[in-house]
Parts: sequence; structure tokens; C-alpha cells
Amino acid sequence: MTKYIVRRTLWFLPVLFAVTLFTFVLMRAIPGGPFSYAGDKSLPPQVVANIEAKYHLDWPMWKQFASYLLGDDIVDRAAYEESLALKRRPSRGLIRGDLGPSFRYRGQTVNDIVATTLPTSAQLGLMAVALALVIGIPAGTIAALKQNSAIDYMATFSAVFFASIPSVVLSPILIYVFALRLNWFPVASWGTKPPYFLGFLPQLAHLNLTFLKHAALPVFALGTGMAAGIARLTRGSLLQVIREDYIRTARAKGLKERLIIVRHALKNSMIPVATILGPLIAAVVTGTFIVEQIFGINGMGKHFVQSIGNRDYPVIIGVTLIYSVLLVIGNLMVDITYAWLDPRIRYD
Amino acid sequence: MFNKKWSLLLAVVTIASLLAACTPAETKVETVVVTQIVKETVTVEIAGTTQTIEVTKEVPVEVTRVIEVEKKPAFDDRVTYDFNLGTEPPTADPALTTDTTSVEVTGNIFVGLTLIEPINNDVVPYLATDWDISEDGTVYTFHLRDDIQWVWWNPITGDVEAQRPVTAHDVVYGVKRTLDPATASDYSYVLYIIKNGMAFNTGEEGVTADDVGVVALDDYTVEFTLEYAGAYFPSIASMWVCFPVPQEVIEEFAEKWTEPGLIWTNGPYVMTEWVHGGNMRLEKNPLWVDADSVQIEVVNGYMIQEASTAYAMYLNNEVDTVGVPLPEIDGVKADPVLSKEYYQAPVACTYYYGFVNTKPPFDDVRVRTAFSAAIDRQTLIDQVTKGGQIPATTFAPPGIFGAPEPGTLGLGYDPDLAVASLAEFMAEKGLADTAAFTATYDPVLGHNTSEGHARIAAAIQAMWAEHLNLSARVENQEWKVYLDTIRKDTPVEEAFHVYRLGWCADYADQNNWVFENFHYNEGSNDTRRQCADPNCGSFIGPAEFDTLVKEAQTVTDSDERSEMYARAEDILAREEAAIANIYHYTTVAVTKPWLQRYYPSVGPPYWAGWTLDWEAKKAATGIGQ
Amino acid sequence: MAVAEATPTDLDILARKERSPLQESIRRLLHHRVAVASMCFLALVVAVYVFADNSLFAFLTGKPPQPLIAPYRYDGANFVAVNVPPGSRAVSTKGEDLFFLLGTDYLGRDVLSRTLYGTRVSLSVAIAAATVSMLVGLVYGTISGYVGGRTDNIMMRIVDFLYGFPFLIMVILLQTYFKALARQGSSSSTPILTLLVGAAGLAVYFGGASGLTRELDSRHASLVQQLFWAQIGLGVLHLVLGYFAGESLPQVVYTSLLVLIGLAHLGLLALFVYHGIVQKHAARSSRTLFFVGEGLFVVALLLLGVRINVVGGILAVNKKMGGMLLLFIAIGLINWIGMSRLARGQVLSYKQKEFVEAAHSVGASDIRIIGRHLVPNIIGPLIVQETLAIPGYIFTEAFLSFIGLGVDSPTPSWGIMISECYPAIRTYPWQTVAPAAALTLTTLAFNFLGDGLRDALDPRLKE
Amino acid sequence: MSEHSNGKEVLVRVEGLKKYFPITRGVVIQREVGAVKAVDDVSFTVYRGETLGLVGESGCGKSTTGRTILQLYRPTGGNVFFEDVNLATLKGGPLRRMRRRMQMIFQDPYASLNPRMTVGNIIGEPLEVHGVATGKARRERVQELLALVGLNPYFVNRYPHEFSGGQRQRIGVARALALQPDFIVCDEPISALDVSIQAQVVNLLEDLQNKFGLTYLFIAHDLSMVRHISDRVAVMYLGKIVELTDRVELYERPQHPYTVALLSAVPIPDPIADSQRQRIILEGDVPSPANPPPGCNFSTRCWKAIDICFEQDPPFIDIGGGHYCACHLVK
Repeated sequence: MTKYIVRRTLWFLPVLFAVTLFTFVLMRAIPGGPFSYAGDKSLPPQVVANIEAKYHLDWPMWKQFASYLLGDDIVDRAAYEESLALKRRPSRGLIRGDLGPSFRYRGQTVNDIVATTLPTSAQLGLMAVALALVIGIPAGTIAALKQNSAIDYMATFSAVFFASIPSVVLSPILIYVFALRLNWFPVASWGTKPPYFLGFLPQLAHLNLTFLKHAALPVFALGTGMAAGIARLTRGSLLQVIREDYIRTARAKGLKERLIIVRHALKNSMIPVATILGPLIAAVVTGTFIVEQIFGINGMGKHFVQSIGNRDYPVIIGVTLIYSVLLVIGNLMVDITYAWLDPRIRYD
Repeated sequence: MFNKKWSLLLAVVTIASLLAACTPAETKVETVVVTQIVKETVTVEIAGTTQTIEVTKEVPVEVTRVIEVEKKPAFDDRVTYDFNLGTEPPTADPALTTDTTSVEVTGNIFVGLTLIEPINNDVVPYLATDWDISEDGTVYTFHLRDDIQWVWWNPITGDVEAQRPVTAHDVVYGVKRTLDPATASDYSYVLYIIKNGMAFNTGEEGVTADDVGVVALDDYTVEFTLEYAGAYFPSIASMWVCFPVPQEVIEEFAEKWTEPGLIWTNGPYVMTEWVHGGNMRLEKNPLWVDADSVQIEVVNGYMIQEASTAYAMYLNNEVDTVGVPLPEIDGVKADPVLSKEYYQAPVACTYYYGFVNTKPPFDDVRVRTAFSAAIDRQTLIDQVTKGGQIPATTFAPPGIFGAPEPGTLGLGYDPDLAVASLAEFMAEKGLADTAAFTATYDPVLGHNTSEGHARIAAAIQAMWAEHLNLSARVENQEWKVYLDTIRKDTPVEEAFHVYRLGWCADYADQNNWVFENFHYNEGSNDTRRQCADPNCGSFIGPAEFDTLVKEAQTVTDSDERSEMYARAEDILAREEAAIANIYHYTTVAVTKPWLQRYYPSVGPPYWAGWTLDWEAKKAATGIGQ
Repeated sequence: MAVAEATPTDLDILARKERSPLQESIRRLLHHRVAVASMCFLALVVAVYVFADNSLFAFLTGKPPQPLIAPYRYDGANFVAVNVPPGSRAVSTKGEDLFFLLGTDYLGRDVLSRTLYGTRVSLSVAIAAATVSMLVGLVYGTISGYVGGRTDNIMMRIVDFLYGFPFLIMVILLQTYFKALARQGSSSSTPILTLLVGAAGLAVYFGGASGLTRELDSRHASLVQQLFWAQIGLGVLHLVLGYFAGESLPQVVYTSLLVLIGLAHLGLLALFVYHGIVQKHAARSSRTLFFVGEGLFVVALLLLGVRINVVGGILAVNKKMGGMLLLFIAIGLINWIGMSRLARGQVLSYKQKEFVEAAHSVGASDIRIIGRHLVPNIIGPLIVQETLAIPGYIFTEAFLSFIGLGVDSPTPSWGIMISECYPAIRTYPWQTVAPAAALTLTTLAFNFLGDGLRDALDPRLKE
Repeated sequence: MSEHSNGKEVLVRVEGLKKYFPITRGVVIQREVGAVKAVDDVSFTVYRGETLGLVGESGCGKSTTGRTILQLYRPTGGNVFFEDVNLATLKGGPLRRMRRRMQMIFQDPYASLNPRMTVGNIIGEPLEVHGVATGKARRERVQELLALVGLNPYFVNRYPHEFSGGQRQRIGVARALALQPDFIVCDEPISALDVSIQAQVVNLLEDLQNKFGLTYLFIAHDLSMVRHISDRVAVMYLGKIVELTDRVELYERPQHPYTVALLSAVPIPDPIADSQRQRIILEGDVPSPANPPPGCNFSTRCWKAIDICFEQDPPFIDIGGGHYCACHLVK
């Protein structure tokens, strides 16, 4: 198992390299550069040249990529020395964890941006996933056990219904009803701010009613759709599992129905749920643009969209990479969870 | 098996709650790591001999700040103004500032040499008490006040501490830093009026920072030498690119110097918190020269991008003032309470449609005239934009020096003229009807992807259809791609026939408007005026407009300048019909009754001049109870 | 009157077509009430899709399309009736009496009409993305699973690679790129380099072919000759189309012709290689010349096609479709990954079955085995999966519209309507409610249909 | 056409046939770390018109041998001559043309028929592939074949799931016969069927052999059925043929210890004789074909093994009268 994990982890490297290269090339292929205009004003070419020289955009593409990957000191020692002399941050390279400077937010690095926004998104996302699991699994289980009953139809219908409402519709409705009409929750922003506990958890001092109030609406907006999906999956796979022979055997043994469901059926029916959980967590933890945008949450989601609009190359690659890392880790976790849920699966 | 898991969970929960209960959370140490480059002498032994080597190292310097966090955060009973900044300010460094959000921040924490007074747009003394102009108008000598201090906000105590007075050397440093190519400032070109400014910025051989025409005659006198007599230089001196900045802080912390706890400022406000992308908090500078008259003590700016969300926050009493989103304007005007809080104020910006003057059929002035005159500006404002904007017939809006009164000159809505011009053109080209016109030229109107622009484009498309009886296609492009497309060097086949653009004042002078935008070779000239070929590879030569706006730069008599600009505007909009001016912007905002504010048409809002009835706000919003 | 001239014989009754497994599934599906209701709803949506206006007939007559089911055109602005609530009446500037059942939007466009027209984009995106991802995934997964071994290994590594790619960012990047291309591609000039490559290829090819005709025996030589002239003919046709007919032919016809020609090139080459005549009977030098020249020639012609024709054509079609085509490609291209995994897994399990070996042993070709034996057996789960993925595609379209990367204005899609109007949800709720309801109902229907299909194809689930 | 010394005409000659399945390791770069030697150097001949039985435990490589002969698996080494054509070197079209002359009947009647095709299409597929008959002619031919195997000709439009196991196997036989082949590999065609049905199918096969002069390679693990149908019998153990001779000879005078053990396990339909005979119980498991023992493959389980058995692989030689055996102890 350990060997398997190590091997899979090594496999990350070429994947991440490919993601980096692909994003690097594709975004540079898109017309429009990061600096030719300031707002509506087209800048004189000399000014643009100064800025591009600062960020080494005047280098040939391969060199920019090498510098992004390995750092200025390896790629061009002279330029590295010059940067130091000008008191600039030279690129230390992706291999040393440097995601580069932001072109749009001068003075901030991509690492700064990720450190500020990823935790917020992660808090929102994880709470939403937790909500989805807490609602989805019991709802799906009950629906499966009472198949074709009124409860089942209700649960199934509401699950499909909630899975069919886009969050861009749900979110303004939530704001209108719960914030403006009922005044229960604030309209926007997030209840905690950096520095974060352990780098991503809210500070304990901030963990209070205000935090929960700020979280309530966006978590609900994000969580219901997922809960609906999980409920459907749970129901479907549980229905399949309880028709398997070993469940019949367990019944024949005279085990208590609840025990059968909890100990035998549920665990096995969680495999499809685990499958979607990996990419799902990666997706919500890195931020969902719509919910964060409408609720004014300072998460990473907006950078997925805006960095492309700004042609903020390092931010585009940075957020893409973070997302990819979470995605591959998520997928690995799924595979490991598989092994735990289904002892027949062995990796070696 | 189950019990084990549950007990584990229970244990985790217990520990967590214990942690929560035990953590004193009274003080919190926060460190900002700043990388510094130092040279070190290291002694090493190589093959038995001792050698001294100089080594360059990056040393992370930890700047520690301790923030007191009270257990029960007591209510901060200071006059607090909450508002929405809209976005994360891309920078708080005056040399790198380009956008309005950053200008709002830098304008309130730094002082410029001069100030564009927010009500009348007059250039008034600020850091400079007065200034002398040489006979030929090329040398400006500013005399500075000596009582403005650099201040530093101490993150440990929360106090604002005086560092040293702001001097002429800071101004010189600031100007030269902006022009230094290594700074890579976007707006450095604004300072090209200063002698050798352009040469230094473009790295011309043999030109160094010392050659730039700015010197400190003494600690409180600074002298600018210009390339030519520029009557609008005092306006430029109000801009952020000329701000004095603290050399020692910038050199110590490099790019990170604008972070709260590090930054030195000299304006009415100090920055005390900046959660990037989240919010920014500024507090009154108690050491500010005019501190007694500054009433708002704390300014809290959110960075909510979604206008409808920000508006909902206003309705929920979470911000004190907010721009009204377009779809809400009718509702606000109809609402008995909100209509009293509603205000629309002119802003020095103009929305216009540019014609690509080399792309047929828009290379013919009659077609341009027809398309411009067929736009019913007032109906557009009433039906679509709704914010009480001013219909524009000329380019520069009121409040800009040299701007004619809207509606007096240029070209506005004139359906008869439109029809006549087009008919004349079509008769000459032998086009039977407008269907033939459309089939021949397939005119395309381009705008960057945005709902507001789409609405305006759709409305104007409908107006052209109604008055000229011809259909133009509308295309949109993503912003950066759009900017690439509308440049004058884009191949003409890829260019639109008509493109939309807006322009806002950097400084309150016509030079920033007609010259910088439309001068045939020194302006950006996206309309391709006076181009010898469709792709604008060379020029025909200066026309009357170009001569006028170039000469007006150096004319010192303000009446004469105004007249020259009025003539230039009339040529641009009517005789050449190079562009179709559509409207001058307004701010459309609602403001809570407890806030008294200004709406400056040029430059940032200065909170120092505003007042807020704190008791009324507390009573209305229920905070602090 | 003659009674029963031809009575059906008993034998005919015996030989009647029996119910296939597919028919069984359809029968089960028809007993699934919710699924049937969903299908009825979707049929209605499709009807609206087709008959929102008479563009089908207008295409034939060449007249501009007129609204059919929809009361008005989707882009008909009415400045006399901006933002009016549902059930309002107004008189247009031309004196027409207007009635807006679901109100109007910020330009006075009829919300009902726009919602009805909106089916075109949303449903097209759904169907096209599903088809693209299905086809690509099916072909890729089937090849990978069927060929197996090293090929399978490499192909699956590629899929693993793509699995780590962030789907949404890629769509955003791709769509930004495509949208940027949309204007630039319209005027690309003929690349000199391509022409040079083509000329060089032709020369080398000519040398190789003439060498071959000398060295080969008469039967093979004539084959080479025929091939050569066929290639030249295709090339000339290609160039003529590319240069002269490009403007006058309808883009769709023109583009598909060019693609066909390109494929024909490759097909001829493949045919030739397949027969392997050249390898056996000719001198090495002529052989190399022939193949290098042929390759260069084909590459040059294809490049030429891609540069001035295919891309231009696709962009033109895209423009006609209001920007939808590239959206399909972007969404479909990325969603095939899961499909290919599923297809491969299915192929692997069926490949082991003896009926596949049986087909081999009777000498069936690989194509036949895949087409007749594998695909019909594995297609069921793939269709279910694709149906359940469709709501996701519709949401993706809505999301892309939200960030301004959807179809071009004024073409209405539900996503665009929602994202344009939701800021006004407090003031003019009807502008959001109509498209949101349409979107929700459609995704609901697809979800239920997917559930029903799954039950029908896997009867074990139903008790 | 080669004539064997005994005057019978050779239809299929297998020489040193090998089929190894590689074992690979590695995620990115796959390397071979070993091979499962499913068929390891097998040689024998099949005479025209005879039935050659091939028996052995499951997993010994019988089915692989059959499939490799038909080139369903490409051999790792060795030659397969069909008449004078070496199938192992054929590819593409020529091989496909050869397939008309040799067919296979599969073990599992449920898995060997495509559930999505009608019986008519299943049986007609070979005709279609080789362009023998299309349209009406094809349909008539299919009905003929159905009748031939004892099914109602009007079942052509039915699907496999509507038939019983025995009927399905008849469909499989009909498919194999469609191209009128010379040689049919029967891969345990009856082991998945009920006992009552088994006899019917075997009888059908015998009838067809008589009618069309077919040659069978009859693979089975059931010795009694092989005895019934075969003319000669080959015994396989761990990828190798250990003994090959006449049916009578083999059952009367088995030489190889493995054959002896195998035959001792066959039930005799006489309770007294059955209770009196000596049964040899083999100890241990069959070694892994990925890692066969050095020397004789059977040495690990042979109760007669001597030193040389553990060192040298015994040659497969004729010990007289066409009786082949691979054992150091049998000369």
C-alpha cells in the first residue's frame, strides 16, 4: 500500500508538469497581454517595454518557462544578480515553491494570494461538503430502505429538484429571503480573516455566532446541490447492494436489520459516493466562483475567472496548479478510501 | 468497532472545545516575512588557506507585529464609515497606481503637491503652499509646507508615530522613482513633460536620474524644469505619480512596503489593515496638520465586486453609501425612503463610440456624421442608462479645463442631418437602398463583454435601424482581446467599424482628453485619424485639429487655450466626425441620511472633508448595543 | 370480393422478429411513469427548439426567419415597453399592439420569446456536448480497451494525465481562446511556408512515384499511377475550393467538403500502406521518396485546409450559431475522459467473452468486431451516464454565460438570461424566474430520464 | 500434401508450439519480469478425418493450445502447418482466408453468443465476413444449418436468451459449420451442459463428422467422454504434452505416471471394480506455469521420480507404434 501511494505520488510530477506547460502555452496563445493597457488607456510602447522587462516577458518563451519552473538563478545567473541589485524578487522557481509575482496586484505574490484566499474557500467548501454528507447520506439511505414509499418519492424528488437549481438562482433568493426580508443573516462577506489557525482554520477567537451567521447562507447555497447528488448516489448504490447475496445471507443469519444496513450495506454502498467526493472536494475547496461572487466572499474562485481576464499569467498557472494538486490528491484519497471500503481491492 | 470511533470523535470534540476555552487569545503575534538582500563577508578555508569571500544572500527578515485581541471585543465607539471599495486595490504604491480604487486609497493616505479641489475642480495648494512660474513657462518652483510629518502606524500599540517631516527630497525621489525604468510604472509617461523624463524612462543612452528636470533647491523648495511650457503642469502635480514617497521604507522593504505596519504615509488617514481581496481599514491620522477638522475616524472598505450584493448590503445597513445598480434605479426613484437618499452627480468621464476612420464606409465623413447624428442620446439616457447622464456633443465633460458646455458645439442627435448625409453618400456610391449599403459594407459595432455595454449597443443598434433604416451587427469581445482589436495597428480587416470606449480624467485639463486620445501621432489615436493607409502605417500629416491641440499645450493665456480647445472639439465631433460622443457619466448613488459626502467629478473622494452622524448611525443600524 | 387472398403462413408467424434486448429495455422504460413524463416534456422542449421560429423553412426559401411558436423575435427591442411585468400590453412605435405574457426585459424584449428561443442554445449545448464527449470517449476507450497492451497503457496514462487537469479552468481558457480567435480567424492570409512544403512534397512525391512505376510490375505500377493522379486531382480540387469557391459556397458545405477531401487523402495513403505493395516490390529509395513526398503533400494540403478553410469555416459557422459551436467543442472535448474510462472498462469485460473470440475465429475484422459485437453491448451504460451528465453541461453553459464566455449577445440562452437579469431579481423577478424555471425543469427532466433509463437497462434495480 | 509414415494424411502439424503470456511491472514504463508458459514446446499432428482428444487438468494449457493453433493467440514460437501453409507466419487477409477452413466451438454456450444479435445474424456472420452468401441466399443457408444441427429453421430471428443451453450449443455448432471447414477445435463443448444434453451434443458432433468428414481437436477434462469420441488422445500437463497415443492404447496401457494417475481417478461404471481399483492420489499442487520446475514438469508430484527427473526435461519421443511419451522412466 505504501509503495502504491509513493508510486502514485511520483506520478503527480509529470501530471503537474503537463498542467503547467499546457496552461503556460495556452494562456500565452490568447490574444491580449497583461500590460499593454492601464484601464482604458493604451500605454506608450516604451512604458510597456519597461514593465515587460521587469517581469522578464521580453525573454523567449522557453526561457520564461524554464525560469518559472527552475528559478532565475539557474536559468540566467546575470539576470538573477541584476534583480537582486535592483531589490527585486527574482523567481525562485516552482520547484522551490515559488508561484511567482502577480502582474495585476503589484507587490503581491501568487503565494500571498493563495495563502489569503485558499483558506477561505476551503472553509466554505469543507463546511458545504460536511453539510452535503450530513443531509445526503441519511436521506439517500432512508429513501433506499423505504423504496417506492411516499418518503422515497419525496426524498428522490427533492434531491433531483435541488440538483436541478443552479446556484446563480438559489443564491440571490437566499439573500432576498433570509438577509433582506427576515434579517436573520448578513448579506455578504466572510466571518473570519487571516492569519489562520494552522494556515487554513478560522481563528478560535473568530469562531462565534457571527462566523456561523456569515457562513450559513453560502454554505447552504453550495451544499444543497451536493447533498442532492450524494443522496441520489447513496440511494442508487444502496439499492444495488441490498440485493447482493451477502446481504441476503446476513438477513438469513437473523442479524438485526439496522445492523445489516449500517455494518454491511452502507459501507459497501459508499464506493460511488467516495468516487465523486475526491473531485468534488477539490472543486469546492478551491472555490466556486458564483457563490463566492454573489456572497462577496474573498475566496480563490474569483481568481480562476479574473486572472484570465487580467492576463495575470502567474496567477492563472498558480491557481490551476493548486487545483490540480488538490485534484490528484483527491483522486488518490478516493483510491485509498476504496481499499478501506472494499477489502478485495489491493494495490501493489 | 463503532464505540471506538464514536469515542475518538468525542475525544476530538472535547479537545477542540478545551482548546477553545483555554486559549487566552489576548495577544496574537503576526509576522510578515520580508526578504532582504545583504552582502556578507564570510571566511572560508580552502585548501588550507583562509580566504574572505563576499557572498550575496537573501535573508528573510521577520517583521513582527503583535495585535491585541480582546477576549470580548469591546465595541469600537469611534465614528466609522463603512463603504464598498468594489475590488482589491491593485496597489497602494503611488508610482504604480493606475486605477480608481488605488487612487482612492493613495489619495487619502498621501498628499500631492497640489490638489484638485473636489467641488469646483480648481487646482489648489496642498503640500505646496504656492508656486512660481518662470517667464517662458518652463520652470515651476514649488514652495512646500514644513509641518507635514511622515507617520508610521505601530501595529503593536496601535498608535500613530511621527517619523520625520516631508521634504522636497521626498518629492524629487518620488518623481524620479516613477520615471525610473526599473520601477516599471504604467503612468510614467504622464511625467514626460518634465525635462529628460522620457529619455530617462526609456533608458536613453547617457541619461541618468540626475538629468531629470527636478531638483530640491532646499528642504522645502522643489524646482521642475519642463520640456516645453505646459500650462497644465499644476494639474499634473496633483497626480499620484508626483507624490513624495519615503525612500528609506521603500529601500528597506522593497515591494512589500505598502503593507500596514510597514508603510509610512503623510495624508489624513493611515492604513491599519489590508486583507487582500477582503477588506481595508484606515484610521484617522491624529498627527495630520488639519486633524481637528477630520470627523470620520475609521474607514472600513469592503471589496465586494458584485454590485447587487453591495446594494443589498446597503439595504441591510452594512454600508453607508453605495452605487445603485442599473436595474434598481427605477425602484429607488419610486421608493419613498430611498428616493430621498438618491443622488446623481456628474463624473468627469465620457462614453463615446469611435469610428475606424480608415475602414470603408467609415472613411467617409458623411457616413460617420450619419451614424453619430442618428444616436438619440437623451432617449438612450432615459430608457437605458437612466442615471441622469449628460448627453454629449463634445468629448471633454464639464469640469475639465477647456471643455465646452455640452450641447453648444460638436454634433448631437439630428435625425434629419443623419438621413441627409447617408443619402448623399449612397447616391454618390450608387447604392439603391440601405439594404444595399448593409450588404456592401456589413457594418459591425464592437464592444467589450459587459452587460451595460451590451444594453447600450442594442439600443443604439435599434436607433440606427429606426432612423437610418439599416442594420449593424453587434459583436463583443473579452476586455483584453478587445483592447488588442481596437488598437490602431490591428489589421483593418480585423478591426470593427465602430467601437465603444470611455475616458476618465487623470487631471482636469483638456490636454488629457483631446490631445492624449486623438492627436494623430502622439495620442493613442485608435480612430486612425490622418492615417495614410487603412492599417495606419503612416500619416497624412497634421490637420487643423492636431495643430490646435499641440499648440494649446504651450499657450499660457487660459482664455486663448479654452478657445483653441473649443475649436478642436468642434472639429473632432462635427467637422471630422471622427467619434460619436454619447454621454458624460454620472455617479448614481444612495447615501444613508447620517452621511454627508461630496461627489468629486475628478480625482478620488477625500473622506477628510466628509461628516458622519455617528449617533444616528448607531441608532439606525443597532450596532454597539 | 375475394376473401384473404394471401393468408400468412404459420412459417411467417414463426419467423417473426422477436423482441430484442433493446426492445425489452424500451418496454421497461415506457412503464416508468416519471421517465415517460420527462420524455414527453423533453419532446415538447424539442418541439419548441425546432419550431420556435420557421428557420427550417426559411433556410430553404432564403427569407429571414419569422417567429412561429414564440410570439416575437428574440432580439426585438421595444423601447416603449421596457421592464414591463407579465401580462402587460403596449403599443409599439409602429402602432402594433403588443402583449407580453411573461413581461419584458431591460430592452423591452419579450421574456417568453427569449425563453423559448433559449431552448436552442441550452439544448444544443447539452446534446452536442453529450454527443461529442460520447463519441470521443467511446472511440478512445474502445480502442484503448480493445487493442490493449502497450497502446492501452499509453492511452490510459494520457487519460490519467487529463484527469489531473482542472476541467473548468481549461474550459474557461479554451473558451477565452476561441472567442479571441473568432474575430482574428476571419482574415488569415495564405501561409507561404505551407505552400512551399506542399510544392516540395509534390516534387518528392512525383520523383518517388515515377521511380516506383519503373520498378514495379505492370499491375502494381498502374495502381501507383492511379493513386498519384487521384492525389493530384484531390489536391487541385482542394486548392480550387480553398481559393475560389471559399466565398461563394455556404460555409457548412464548404467546410465539410474540405474535411472530406482531407480524410480521403489520408484514406488513400492508409489503403496503400495497408496493401503493403510498395514495401515488397520496390527499391528502398523510391519507396522512401514516395512516402516522404506523400506525407509532406498531405500535410501541406491539410495545413492549407486548416489554415484558410477549416478554422475559418468553423469560425464562420460558429458566428452563425451565435458562438455556440466552440462552446460545444470546449465542453465536449473535456468531458470525454470519464466516458472513455467507462467505455474501456466495458470493452475489457466484453473482450474476454467468447462471442468476441468466436467472431475472431470466423475471420471478422477488428472494425466489425468493435462495431457489431462490442459497441452494441457496451453502449447502454454509456447512454445512461451521458443522460445524467447533461444537466451538468447545461449548468456549465449557464456558468460560462455568467462569466461572460457564453454565446454571443443577443442570442438568448437561459444561462445568459439568468446572469443578465438576476441582479434585478428584487425589482423585476419575472426576468429571472422564466429562464430559471425552464432550466430547472429541463435539467429535472434529464435527471429523471436518466434514472429511468438506468432502471430500464439494469432491471435488477426494480423489484 | 504430406503423408505420414502410417499412410494417413496429415491435416495439421504442430511443431514446437509455444505461447508465453508476459508478466509486466511498472506504471509508466512497463518491463517484462517473467512469462506464464501456458504452452511450452508442444508438437503433434492431426490426421484428416480423425478426432484427437486433448485432456488435462484445468489450467494446463489445453484451451490455449487450441486457440494458438487457430491463431486466436499468436504463438510465441513454433509453427502450425495447416496442410502445407504455416499459419504462424500468416497475417491479415491470407490468414482470414485460411480461417474459412478451421473453426472453433466454444465452451460456454451463454458467453459465446452475442446477446444483441439474432441467431440468423450469428450463424450468418461467417458467411457475410467471407462474402460467401448474402441476402436471401444467406438466410436460406442459415436455415439449412439450423436444420442440420436439429433446430427449427424458423428461429432465425430469435435472440440467444430465448434458448436453452443445449440449443445454444447447437447454434454454436451451426456457426462453426457455416463455412464448411475441414478442421474444428472443440473447446470443452459439453462441459457447461447438463449431463443429459451432453450426449446429444456429442452425438451431433459425431454425426456431423461422419457426414462431412470433419477433423476434430476435441479438448476436454472429462476422460470418459474423450474416450468415447476420440481416435487418439493427447495428455497435457503444465503446458506440455506428456503422452499421446491411440485411444485404446492409452486407456489400456498408460505409460506416463501422470496419465496413470489421471486414469485412476476416472470412475468405472461398475461398483465392484470401482471399489477394488487402486486410486493414485497426487500430492501437492500444480506448480505455477510462470515458474515451472527445472527438469520434468511433473517431477514435483511424481511418486516415481528419480534424480534425473529433477534435472533434465524428458524428451517427447515415440516409444513404439505411434505412442509418444515424455518420461525418463519410459523407454
